[in-house]
Amino acid sequence: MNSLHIIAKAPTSASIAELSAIVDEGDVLIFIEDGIYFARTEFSPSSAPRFNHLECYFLEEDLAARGIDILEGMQTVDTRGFVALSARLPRSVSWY
Amino acid sequence: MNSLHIIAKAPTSASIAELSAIVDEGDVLIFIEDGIYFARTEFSPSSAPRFNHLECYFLEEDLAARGIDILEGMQTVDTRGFVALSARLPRSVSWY
Amino acid sequence: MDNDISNKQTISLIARRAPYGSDGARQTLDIAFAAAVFEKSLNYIFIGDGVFQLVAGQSPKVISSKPLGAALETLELYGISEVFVHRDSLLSRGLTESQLVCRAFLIEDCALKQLIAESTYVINL
Amino acid sequence: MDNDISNKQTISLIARRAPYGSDGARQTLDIAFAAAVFEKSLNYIFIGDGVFQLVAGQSPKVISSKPLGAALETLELYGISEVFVHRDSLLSRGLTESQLVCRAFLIEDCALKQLIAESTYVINL
Amino acid sequence: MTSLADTPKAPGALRYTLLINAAPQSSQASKSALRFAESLLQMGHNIERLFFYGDGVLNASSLTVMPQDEINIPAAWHALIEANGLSSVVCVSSAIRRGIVDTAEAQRHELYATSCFTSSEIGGLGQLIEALSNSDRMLSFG
Amino acid sequence: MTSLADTPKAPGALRYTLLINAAPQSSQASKSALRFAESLLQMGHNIERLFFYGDGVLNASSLTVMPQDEINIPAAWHALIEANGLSSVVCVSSAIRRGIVDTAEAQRHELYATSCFTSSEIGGLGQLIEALSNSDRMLSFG
Repeated sequence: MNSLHIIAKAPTSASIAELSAIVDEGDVLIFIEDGIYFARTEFSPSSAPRFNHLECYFLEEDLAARGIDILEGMQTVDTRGFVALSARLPRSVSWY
Repeated sequence: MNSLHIIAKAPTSASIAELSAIVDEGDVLIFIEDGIYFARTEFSPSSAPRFNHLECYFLEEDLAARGIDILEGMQTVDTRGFVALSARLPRSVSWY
Repeated sequence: MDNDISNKQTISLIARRAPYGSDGARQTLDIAFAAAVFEKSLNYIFIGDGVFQLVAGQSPKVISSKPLGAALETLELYGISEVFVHRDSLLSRGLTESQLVCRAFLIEDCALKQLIAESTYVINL
Repeated sequence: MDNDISNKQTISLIARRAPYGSDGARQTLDIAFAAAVFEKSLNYIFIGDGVFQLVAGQSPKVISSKPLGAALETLELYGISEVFVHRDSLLSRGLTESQLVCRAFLIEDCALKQLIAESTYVINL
Repeated sequence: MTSLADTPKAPGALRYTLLINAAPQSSQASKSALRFAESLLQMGHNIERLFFYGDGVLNASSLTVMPQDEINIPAAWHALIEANGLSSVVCVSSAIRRGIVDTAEAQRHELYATSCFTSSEIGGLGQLIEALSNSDRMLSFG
Repeated sequence: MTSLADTPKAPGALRYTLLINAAPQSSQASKSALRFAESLLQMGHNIERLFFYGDGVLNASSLTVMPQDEINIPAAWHALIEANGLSSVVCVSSAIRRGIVDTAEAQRHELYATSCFTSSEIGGLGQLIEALSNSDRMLSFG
């Protein structure tokens, strides 16, 4: 059964090596708080994409707070959508 | 005039990119707290050395606490030695 | 009954912080002990800098901290035997199995993903 | 006199945390304002994730936080004009100078090292 | 332990345990958790228990004072807990180490002040494990 | 402001300001700072001021309770400050947000408890800047 990964820290501080070791095919990722800066690295065309073959969401409130735009093809949810994701997936893994 | 850099976080969490941008030739580095794990990466023979051309010290109390041995050629100081370094260099930059 | 439900649940603890520098390692250990008292099925997974928690020969008295390695040595006494160490994390830090304070299963990414997929809850402080 | 001494001192503030996620960005800003009141000579250096503090169009009301970008816009009113942005940090995050809330000098590593070397104190929260 | 049958359950509603692991001022996590909890309840889910751990115990500090234009997170938690009759537990060993004490703890340790909102109970990690036994989901914020 | 001449100075002795930016339980930084401060004084240097900022204000919490076999860091700071007559300032805006209040702040905000050791003064960031003017070195721990 797949997991919802909640990534709350910027790409520079979250340990990407550990994330890669644990995130599985079919898992869902939601980027919240400083995690939304992943929109500027992992998913940007210039850098090697790591998670964009997975179902990924960016939390709208945190994007707006930081003035960060998403690139074409990125999906967003608000907090209610976040709740819905947590209900859909049988478990969550928080990264902070 | 050179600086004393006090590195208190593990190589995985301290942003090495920023450290490199700021550490200057002739600067002195002291690794304390989780910073002493730099003894296992930056300075180990297998990885590319980044700072071992500089004057570097590992805090003895923090090495002992963590059961981490230093490699040949590494220098250590105790807290009094740390104080002496801070007095010798005109300024310090803390990394945490 | 509740007991049936409890017993069906498995909690995976991901220990990925170095000891002493922050409180995270100790917090995870305390949850492990509490879960053991409630006879929960438990996976204790050491990964990333968390593998440093298991290094033998820690003497944190000099920094006024309580020894973590010594506490981890006693896990088996509390019935916690599902202790896993992420092999890549260990090797990339220049450590070997013989330097660890307790017995642990060395695992690769695929086995790790499997453990997570079979867990009811994952606590990753 | 003290005033002479104060005026000879230069404080460099290194802002390297993203805004909102943690308290660091705000703490550094508050020190900048306090130093300005005391007419200290100040270098305000944005580097690493700290460059995100300067991004225009922040609306943190939705997350119950006070706007940081708007506060940084007012630095010049407080007489803080020595604002520096580490060029590599900006570019590697896909940002350009035109997206910033205030005027800032783009600097390379060598100029940055020079600023630090000429500082009396460096505050790097 | 509370029997499962005791918890009211709307169709499709799930029971959540939320673990809050960061201080309100130092990290955005408390605010995220608070907004998540509010949305959960609005959407008809149940909160089995809020568990405040580590620096998270500062979310129960009744001595917190905020400037007028900033949200007082501990007061907001207190209001949410009271309005919805939630179970909220503050980990005792984290709490006393951080100066969060209720009347009982203050008396035990001969302190002359209390600093914990009465809407939260000071308790042990067993209450986290117990809550997990009775939950469908656990999310942590830190 | 204190005149420089007021500070006693041994030959080679320097005046230090220490900025403490982390909570005692959550990070090792407070312990490092405390050991550093003790060594400084033993070696004949002077401490111009301790300044507790951000989560560091929890180092002044008088309500902290530790198990018998663990060090009570706020109590250790309190003892060091009293024994050496040090100047210790807790940043007011960090403090009230984290429930660290002295008698004056408690009265101002109608709280019924105080939580700050009397050996520290609750003050503003100006007192950090002032201390820097009178110091030779500043080290921060967080």
